[in-house]
Amino acid sequence: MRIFKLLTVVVACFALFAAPVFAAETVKVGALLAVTGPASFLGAPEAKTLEMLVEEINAKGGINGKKIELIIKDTQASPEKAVSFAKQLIDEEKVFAIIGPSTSGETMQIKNIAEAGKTLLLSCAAAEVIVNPVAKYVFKTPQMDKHAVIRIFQQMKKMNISKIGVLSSNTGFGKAGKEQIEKIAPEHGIQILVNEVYDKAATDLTAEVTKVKAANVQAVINWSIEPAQAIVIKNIRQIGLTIPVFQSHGFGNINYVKAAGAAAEGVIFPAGRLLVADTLSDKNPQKAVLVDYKKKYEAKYKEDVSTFGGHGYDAMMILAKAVEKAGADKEKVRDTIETMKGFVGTAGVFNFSAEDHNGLDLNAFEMLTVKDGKFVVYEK
Amino acid sequence: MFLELFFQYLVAGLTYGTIYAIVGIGFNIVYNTTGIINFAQGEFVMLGGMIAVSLHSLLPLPIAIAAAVVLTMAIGALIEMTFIRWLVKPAVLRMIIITIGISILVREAALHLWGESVRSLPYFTGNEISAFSFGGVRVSPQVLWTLGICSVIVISLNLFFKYTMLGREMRACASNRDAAALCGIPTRNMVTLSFALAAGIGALAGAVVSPITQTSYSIGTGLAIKGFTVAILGGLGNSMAAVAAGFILGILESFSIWVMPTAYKDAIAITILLAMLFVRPSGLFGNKEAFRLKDF
Amino acid sequence: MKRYNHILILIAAVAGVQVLTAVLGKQFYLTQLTMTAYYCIAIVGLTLLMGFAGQISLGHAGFFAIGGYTSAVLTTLDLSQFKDSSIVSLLAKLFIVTSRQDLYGGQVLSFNPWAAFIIAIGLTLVIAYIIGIPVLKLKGHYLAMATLGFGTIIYSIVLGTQRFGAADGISSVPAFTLLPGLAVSGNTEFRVRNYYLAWTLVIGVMVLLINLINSRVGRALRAIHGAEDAAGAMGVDTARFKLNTFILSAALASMAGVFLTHYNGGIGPSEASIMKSVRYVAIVSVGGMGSLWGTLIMSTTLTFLSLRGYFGTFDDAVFGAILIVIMLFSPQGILQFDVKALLKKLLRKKE
Amino acid sequence: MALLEVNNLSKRFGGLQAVKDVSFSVERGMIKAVIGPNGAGKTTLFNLLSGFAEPDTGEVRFRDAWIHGRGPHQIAASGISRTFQHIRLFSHMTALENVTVGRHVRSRAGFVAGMLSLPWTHREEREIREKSLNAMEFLGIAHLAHDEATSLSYGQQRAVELSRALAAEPEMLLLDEPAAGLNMRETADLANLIVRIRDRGITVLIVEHDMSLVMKISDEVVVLSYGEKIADEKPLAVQKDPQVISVYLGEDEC
Amino acid sequence: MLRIRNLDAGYGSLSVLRHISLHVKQGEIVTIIGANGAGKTTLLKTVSGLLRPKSGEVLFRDKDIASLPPERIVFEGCSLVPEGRQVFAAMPVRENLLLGGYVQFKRGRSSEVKADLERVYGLFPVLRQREHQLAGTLSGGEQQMLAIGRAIMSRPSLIMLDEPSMGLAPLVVKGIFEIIGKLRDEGATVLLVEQNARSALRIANRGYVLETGRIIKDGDAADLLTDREIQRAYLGKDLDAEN
Repeated sequence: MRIFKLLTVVVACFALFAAPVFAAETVKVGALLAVTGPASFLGAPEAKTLEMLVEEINAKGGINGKKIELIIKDTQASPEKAVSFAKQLIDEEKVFAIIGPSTSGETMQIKNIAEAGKTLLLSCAAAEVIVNPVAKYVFKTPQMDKHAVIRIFQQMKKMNISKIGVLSSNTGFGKAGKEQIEKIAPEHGIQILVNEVYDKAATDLTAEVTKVKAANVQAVINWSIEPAQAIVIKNIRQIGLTIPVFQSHGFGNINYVKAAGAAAEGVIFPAGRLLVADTLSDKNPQKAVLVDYKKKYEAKYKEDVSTFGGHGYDAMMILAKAVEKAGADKEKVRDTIETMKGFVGTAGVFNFSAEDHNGLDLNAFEMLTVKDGKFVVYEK
Repeated sequence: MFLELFFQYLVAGLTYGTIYAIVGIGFNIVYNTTGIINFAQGEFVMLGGMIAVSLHSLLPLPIAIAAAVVLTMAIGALIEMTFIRWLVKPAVLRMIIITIGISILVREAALHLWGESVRSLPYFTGNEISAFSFGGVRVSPQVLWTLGICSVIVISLNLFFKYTMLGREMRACASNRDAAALCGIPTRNMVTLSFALAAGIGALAGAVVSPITQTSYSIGTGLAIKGFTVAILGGLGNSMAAVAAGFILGILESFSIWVMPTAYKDAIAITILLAMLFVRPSGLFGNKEAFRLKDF
Repeated sequence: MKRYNHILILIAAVAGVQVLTAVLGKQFYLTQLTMTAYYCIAIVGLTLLMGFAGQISLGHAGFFAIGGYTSAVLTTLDLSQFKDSSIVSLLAKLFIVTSRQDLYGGQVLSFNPWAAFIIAIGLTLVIAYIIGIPVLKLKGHYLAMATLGFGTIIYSIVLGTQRFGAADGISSVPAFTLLPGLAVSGNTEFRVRNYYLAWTLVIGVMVLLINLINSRVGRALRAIHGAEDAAGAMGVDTARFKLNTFILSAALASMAGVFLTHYNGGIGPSEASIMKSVRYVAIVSVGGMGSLWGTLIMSTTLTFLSLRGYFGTFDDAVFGAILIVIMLFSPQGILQFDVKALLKKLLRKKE
Repeated sequence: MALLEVNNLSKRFGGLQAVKDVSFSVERGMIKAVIGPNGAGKTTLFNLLSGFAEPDTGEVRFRDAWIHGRGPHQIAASGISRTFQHIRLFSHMTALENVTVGRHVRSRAGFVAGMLSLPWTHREEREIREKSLNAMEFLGIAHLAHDEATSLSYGQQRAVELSRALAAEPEMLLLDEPAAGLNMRETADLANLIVRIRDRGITVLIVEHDMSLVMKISDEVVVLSYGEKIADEKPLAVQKDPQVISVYLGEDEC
Repeated sequence: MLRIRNLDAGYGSLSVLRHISLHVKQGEIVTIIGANGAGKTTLLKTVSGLLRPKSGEVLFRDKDIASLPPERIVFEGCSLVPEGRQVFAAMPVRENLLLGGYVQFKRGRSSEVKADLERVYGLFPVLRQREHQLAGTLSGGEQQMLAIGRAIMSRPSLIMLDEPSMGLAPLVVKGIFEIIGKLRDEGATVLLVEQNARSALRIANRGYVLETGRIIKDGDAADLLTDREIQRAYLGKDLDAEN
């Protein structure tokens, strides 16, 4: 009876894994992050940031004396895992709140689950659908794509650009941006002549940019969050397109600038101020927070800080602040967040309300550009 | 304008094609001596790029690439010796699964070693925005480098397999392991050698294309799938055919973008290729005669 | 009957686990076990194709996705604005299209999950038939490539189409009410019911497949696997048998896709990805190609552990390592794993 | 009317004319042999007859139906069974299971009936088993029924293959070099066996090298050379045919 | 030249050869006859290293080669023409032969390989005609010649042939045996495994009879040819008498 023996072993294994965890008086925070897999450039810095923050908070004695217990689940950016882990965190770990997921697709898959489980969800993904329609327990910390698009269009107006080409990657980020661009463009008198989606893992995009070139546009917007966006701008310049190139806030990672080298020069994009923290005037309300986070992160992990880690930072800090204020009561914390005003985070100044579970406005974005391989504020 | 566009798409297709072709060749080398489709071939490309980038911070570019190639060859040989050498007549599917396992392990090791960020070597000549212009059609110098190195690889491989004793020995192993052993050929070493060779070519490719494609721990899988497709479509065992099939796939993809939404690029290219495969089941350029004589 | 002995053990195990979790107060395990069950259906179906008909398919996630996506699209498609068109009102009369309330209180007029399920399976059958005829003429690596290509096409379509939610996939898929009081839904209060439902399906599929492999058809399939031309010479219509098996296993994958999508309340493009297909093939291999039970055990174990997230960021690495270890030391699958023989072999080598 | 009639059959592989304009017929109840030097096209001819290759031109009529261009399974269903030059048993199956596959054409349970395990399929299975065991008994290998087929000795494997072909209760049996790899003693046994098979009313067409076997049992012999038929006569006449001797037999054989 | 003592061999747990002892002297043709499944091919596989013996020793020129891999054994000068020819099907005839010369090449005598090639072409003129044809497209007889030619290319001091007549037409078989005779005349030592006992014994000096893994008889070929028991079992002399 080989099968029977094996079954016994398997069951025994399960029992072992299932050993109960007796937690002390802690605040359990779950995190669903794409630490590995195709969206690891989002999830990995987010996870690192959360670990750093929790360590710091706990070292200070926790929030109101309660330590934070952080449970990070690596979803590898696949929705079915996000679903499974979300249920696990809610039903089983009975977490206080969930931070993440990193991608919009995953967030949308578990939005209902968090809602049904009455568990706070602080998403680190960008898409507007996450908070529109508003779900009672679902918040998000990254800026609105809508606002980024508006900032870009406003800039275009200044530059007298009306005919554009749009490229976006086939990820949730790309999709969300593309939809906003399509929706908002007419209001700003912008005409989209080419609108193409490329593969997130593309290795060369000469053909795609050739299509843009053929359409005789005045500017290009590229909306993506993966490394391929560095390839896009290289290819644009290589085939001799000299028109202005706009990127999304997904460009907020100095690695992409390094990868694109000379091609990154002059790219215009909206972003949070984290990337230009050092150059901000001391009057800027965000400066202290940004510099502090940047310094700590870069000292601890010996790598450049990125805006994505910042989304994790904001989520954790908002949660911590609300818990500090309202105590470890889910409902009260939720209400506190919903009414939180003037919270200074890396992405901007958050002003939540019952209708707005993002709390950021147009001002969260600054138009940046790349000069000599560095991010600087775009001034024109 | 039409002609210019045509050639610009063609250039794009050639760029894609070279990358696919060079991976496809690696598949063929291992297949030729062992009958194994080595799905870890994409990982060799990744390792070549990653190691070269890492070494480049210490060494000049050509030396860094050479060292990366040698190191990857050693890794390839090591993988063969650890996982494959001692298996007695393994079934095809078993080998496919083992190489998939190896590819996953290598990828995960790379993730934990290098992290998730992308890197790339500098352009060999010029920089990210330089390009040669041929009557309005613009080509990045790195594309020419890649094309050139790909041709050198293909030509030297062909010469190697056709005219050197070692190449002939490797082909003999591919044709009939036992018979090769009975001719006094150390068959196991040939297999190790073929893994090292495939790894070396993959690594060289990985280093050369990295300025174009960039490289990160996860780049191998996608390339392996494309390389496998190309190797099969060309007709397994024929490196020249893999190159041709690579260009066909690249050009199909690029021209499909011209007329269709780019999101369906893969679907269109693969559909056309499958249709070709159904018409010619031995691959586009597979020698029908040799195909019949081979034992699958 | 002897052939059902293992089924009895499985039934006992399914009930036992449920009772155990209830006693221990750890019923949350049932969530992942339910999801696991659906993946098992797809994988067991693939075992029939690979282990018995001897045909590899590196595109099976494609069929899973066809099922899941078709059902998801049809049940979330809001037809309210076409309410008055004659087709929609006819469909509504036939209960193919029904009205329901969505999460935010709005009325949605969309396909009845039953109708969507039937359409999904029907579509899968048609696609599998059309694809199967040319693809199954290929052999070995060429067959692997062609099925891989099929998978790529499906993935590319899913990912590139707005209607399918592109990269985000489709969420807010409603529950699938099979019978009054029995709905496929991720809702916690239905957890135990769904667990039994899912595993009943697995058991049902196992019974059908065990019957099949012990029948004339199963014998013919094994004959095809053993020596295809000899099977042909014995009167086995090899092309038709391979095709039917392909279609059957595609339908099982598709069915799994439909159910899991309703259970999870959504589906994403990663379900259609090549890596998913590769994972299915790998599980079938390590379970032992010719063993439905081996693959069932392997897929239950691996999928469950993965869905529980036990290996954290090493999930893929552990999976890869398991593949290698089993294929190196026990190529006939986990059930044939013989520790004693292995030790003996290792010891002898040292001498 | 002859049981099998072959008219002007031709097949070309690339540059090689494997079978050229071959015609012959096989009467019901006879043993007919096809001989010829290696590469003469015997195996190709066999493959054409059993549906493994499609003829370029020419016709094959079996009983009342044209069977050229049909698939192997259709030809098998019409009542022709064959064996292979290199034994092709189904691996990982017992000898009995191998033989039961031979009953495939005489049974009908399909996917649905199989999955549902309908009662009549059990009756059918019983019958399949009985008839298969009968076939094995006829060849004297019933005691090997539960051994793994591919682990049997060479001669036993030949017997399993033959009983598999017989289990289909064919009207005609095609034997492709059945004596290859047998010693003289075993060959003699085989000769007896083929005669016994014929006596059961099964027409036999045999491709063979072993002249002693061919001459002893066959009623008529077709000689092929380079794809063409050069003789179609009684064995004794063939032995004396100067053309046959020059291309095939050699001067002093036996 | 070759001396086998108490050799046991088989596949996995299956034992095929039991306590085989035999020897081959310089310059003679020794044949091993026996029914199918008696273990003849296993014996040659074991000697040539394709199969590892379970116990016993294989001395080739007084050196124990029992544990060497096949490629080393070829270097020792012991070459096998395997059953079923096993030519490199997808390679041309000439390359097949050159690969046979690999051993010479490695011994540093690549200059002699050309001459050896000529010698093989001399023995088998048909191979010269088909020099550039893919080996797999040759007829069975031609492939057998190629396989023998390939083995000769390594300048073996002992050449082992496994069923050279299998599946060949009588006329071709005759040709093959003529060539084996020619090899002997040129001074080669031959170990021949044959189904076709009569032809084999006619050409051989001595013979061994193998039955179910054991040697049951040995002696001069001429004696074996007239041995009544052997005649009955392997030569089919009483074929007609029985019926």
